Amino acid sequence: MIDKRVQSMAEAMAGIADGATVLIGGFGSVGQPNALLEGLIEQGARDLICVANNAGTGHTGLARLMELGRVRRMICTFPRSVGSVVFEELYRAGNIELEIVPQGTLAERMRAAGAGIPAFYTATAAGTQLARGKEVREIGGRTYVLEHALPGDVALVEAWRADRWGNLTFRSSGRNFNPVMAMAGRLTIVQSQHMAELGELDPEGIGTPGIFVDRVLHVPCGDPTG
Amino acid sequence: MIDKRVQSMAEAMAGIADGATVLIGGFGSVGQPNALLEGLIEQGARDLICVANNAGTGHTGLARLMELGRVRRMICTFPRSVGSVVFEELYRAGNIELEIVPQGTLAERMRAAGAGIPAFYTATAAGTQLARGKEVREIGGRTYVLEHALPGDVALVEAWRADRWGNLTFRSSGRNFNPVMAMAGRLTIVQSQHMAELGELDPEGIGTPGIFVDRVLHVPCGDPTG
Amino acid sequence: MQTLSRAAMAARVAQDIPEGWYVNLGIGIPTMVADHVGADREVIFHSENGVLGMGPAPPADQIDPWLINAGKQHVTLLRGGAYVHHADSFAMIRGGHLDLCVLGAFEVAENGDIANWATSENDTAPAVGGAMDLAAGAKRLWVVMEHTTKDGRSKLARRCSYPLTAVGAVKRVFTNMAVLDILADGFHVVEMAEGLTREALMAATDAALHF
Amino acid sequence: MQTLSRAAMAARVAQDIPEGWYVNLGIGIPTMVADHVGADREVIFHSENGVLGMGPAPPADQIDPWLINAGKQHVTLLRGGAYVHHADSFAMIRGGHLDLCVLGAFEVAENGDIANWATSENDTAPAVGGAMDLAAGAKRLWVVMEHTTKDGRSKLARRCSYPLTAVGAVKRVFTNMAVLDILADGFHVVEMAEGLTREALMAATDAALHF
Repeated sequence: MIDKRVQSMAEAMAGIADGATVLIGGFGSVGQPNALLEGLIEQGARDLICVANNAGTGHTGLARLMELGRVRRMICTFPRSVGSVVFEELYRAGNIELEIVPQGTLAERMRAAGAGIPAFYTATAAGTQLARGKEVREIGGRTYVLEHALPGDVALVEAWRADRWGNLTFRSSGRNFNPVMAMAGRLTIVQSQHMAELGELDPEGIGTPGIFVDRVLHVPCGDPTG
Repeated sequence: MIDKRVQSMAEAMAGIADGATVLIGGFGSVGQPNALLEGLIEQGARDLICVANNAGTGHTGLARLMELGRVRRMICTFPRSVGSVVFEELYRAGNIELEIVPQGTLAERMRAAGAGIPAFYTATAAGTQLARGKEVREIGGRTYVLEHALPGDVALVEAWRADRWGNLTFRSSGRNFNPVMAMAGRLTIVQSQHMAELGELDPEGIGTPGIFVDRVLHVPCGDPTG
Repeated sequence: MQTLSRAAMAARVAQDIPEGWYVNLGIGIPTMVADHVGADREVIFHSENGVLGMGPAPPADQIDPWLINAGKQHVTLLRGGAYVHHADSFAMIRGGHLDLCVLGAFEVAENGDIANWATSENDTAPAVGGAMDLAAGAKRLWVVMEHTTKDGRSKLARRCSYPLTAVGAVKRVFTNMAVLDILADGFHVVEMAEGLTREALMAATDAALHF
Repeated sequence: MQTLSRAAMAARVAQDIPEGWYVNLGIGIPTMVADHVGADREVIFHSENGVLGMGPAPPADQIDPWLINAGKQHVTLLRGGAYVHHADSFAMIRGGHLDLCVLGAFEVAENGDIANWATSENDTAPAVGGAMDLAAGAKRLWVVMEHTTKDGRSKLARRCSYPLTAVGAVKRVFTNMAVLDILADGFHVVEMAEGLTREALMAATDAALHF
């Protein structure tokens, strides 16, 4: 029997290596895999490259991971959120690297990784400093930038419902980066608010098919706050 | 009030020009916009480039359009289906052009068109005769082929349910190329088995959001046959 | 001289949005535009985080904590709305499916360049979000912003001095002083705030104006 | 000498598929493989036309006319199955998410090249379908085919003579005579049909064999 459910956080985190690229779902406080981030803090992997829309807030989760000196490089679109105090301080002190990526390019680079597209052209950022050092090309009279796939060694995802095959549904704007990161992770680990029996999830409405998921931990952590 | 519903086939077909590239949904007999194809035959546009998985069967729909000499070029993955008699004869006589595209590359080229990606790299077809004349590039030690977006002037789509904003759901394997072509069409025309009131379709399970749809015609044509 | 309030600027933008358009509104004054599209027109609002058919903010007792917009504010979903993931959401943007994006800006140049994400080449940790995707991807980019900075410097410029968000993208600018189209030869004044003279507008603008 | 029937070849392939794999089966003998994966193992079958978790053919009176596989045969969906569109379906393929693809072939070469879509450079209207995507995209490509053509020519070759489907992609070949792995130095015989001699296998094979 295929059963991707794991029973403990330790089991969920097993094998995440130092130096790993970790994709972290969520947008704002919605759809963030907070429990898995706490698990990763506990697990101990360091020298990480973290990919997320923001660079953490307060002193928990991703921010805490940074504060502990475990994040070498942050790849994100918007590091300067209210409350990104840990990142700001580390960055100003030169203790963390930053790669700023336009939000759609970030999503598409991960989708490309998941879809076996090593590189693609986009008009986003053409003519701006975020295109510096990147190959550009005219196609049909417009200038495009070559962007490369961004795979993760690990993807941390929050879902609304999950079954033992790893099929996921999401809730409302909790979907955001989660399905894209699930595709792009070599090891995709999910925390799910609810568990479903196989066959309970409507096959027409599955947000992430189980083929993209490796482990599911049931974490009924309730509504996002903040 | 936004209302993408049209009341007649003539209204659905209005403005399709000679020389248009027409994307035609469906895989096998499932999800094929047969009524719209009949409408296109009636409408009269000629010198068309048609994009579909197959090259028509029997003497109706796409095959009939070809038989009438209205298709200049066929872009497809599998022209040689049982019953592709019209295409085979036209092709052998040199009366129709053929571009064979691997199925995944065809889908991705249309998805790229819909997503504003003018070109992308894929390993599919690398080292084969379908890569001839195409740019290749080594990325990370593997050889990839550069493929370009394939937009349609028109996309003909079959849906299971549709509302007045053009939101669509599909049924089972009737989904296939339809959502991808809906994204890639500059003018996307839908025949839908059923109509829904706005708000009836689950926002978590919409196969094609209305932003990709221009016109919806209610065609309760029943189950696919063959 | 009467210049427009932020609310009046938002209302002025709303006036130009016809029924049926798909529209993404940036943070700040642009977000306020939605409140000024009357019930007589159906306009479909898109948010980068995968919300299409976004409705107004809910009453405090009806907040769905799972439903936020790109500005991280609680919003609602209209009937006919849909949720998608980030790659699909930006496919809508990048693929040219949005009829309009309205952004704020630090500067807009007469060649349509826009700078709205970083105020210096050496900015510490600049934040771009979806601005570059929206500016490059939408069918039309409009900017709504104050005509001048707080210290009186023109935000309309011959060339942008700040790092660019996109090249040649802006089609129309709404300020507290005027509405201007950007054509091949630069800024064209479409209308001016009531009581404002051409001379006053020219004095406040660091670029040539066509009347 | 006893060579394997088509059903026995399919069964032999099935024997090597462990529980939990995501598998795409090509048309012909590969399709038959599913019938030989016992109820003791959960294996998830994928079909290019957007069906993940495909089950066996339904009884005639329970056919859902909307549910077909890539071979256009009526199939079923298992509990836990999902429908996706063509771009998402091929993202699974191209992105390396399928553990295995099993295809038929005209020829397989000792360097792993496969030819299975056209029998001549001048083929009229050759049909490729999803074969090239599957061959290039799946984690593993296995081929199941007769060892020789009807007129006795070896389908295992030093180099393919027909137009290629993919370069260096095949990892294992199942024929009616043998199971062979393809390693850096060519074909390695894993097992042979009962009663078949090495000499007979070598005589039927137009490539070097490692035993």
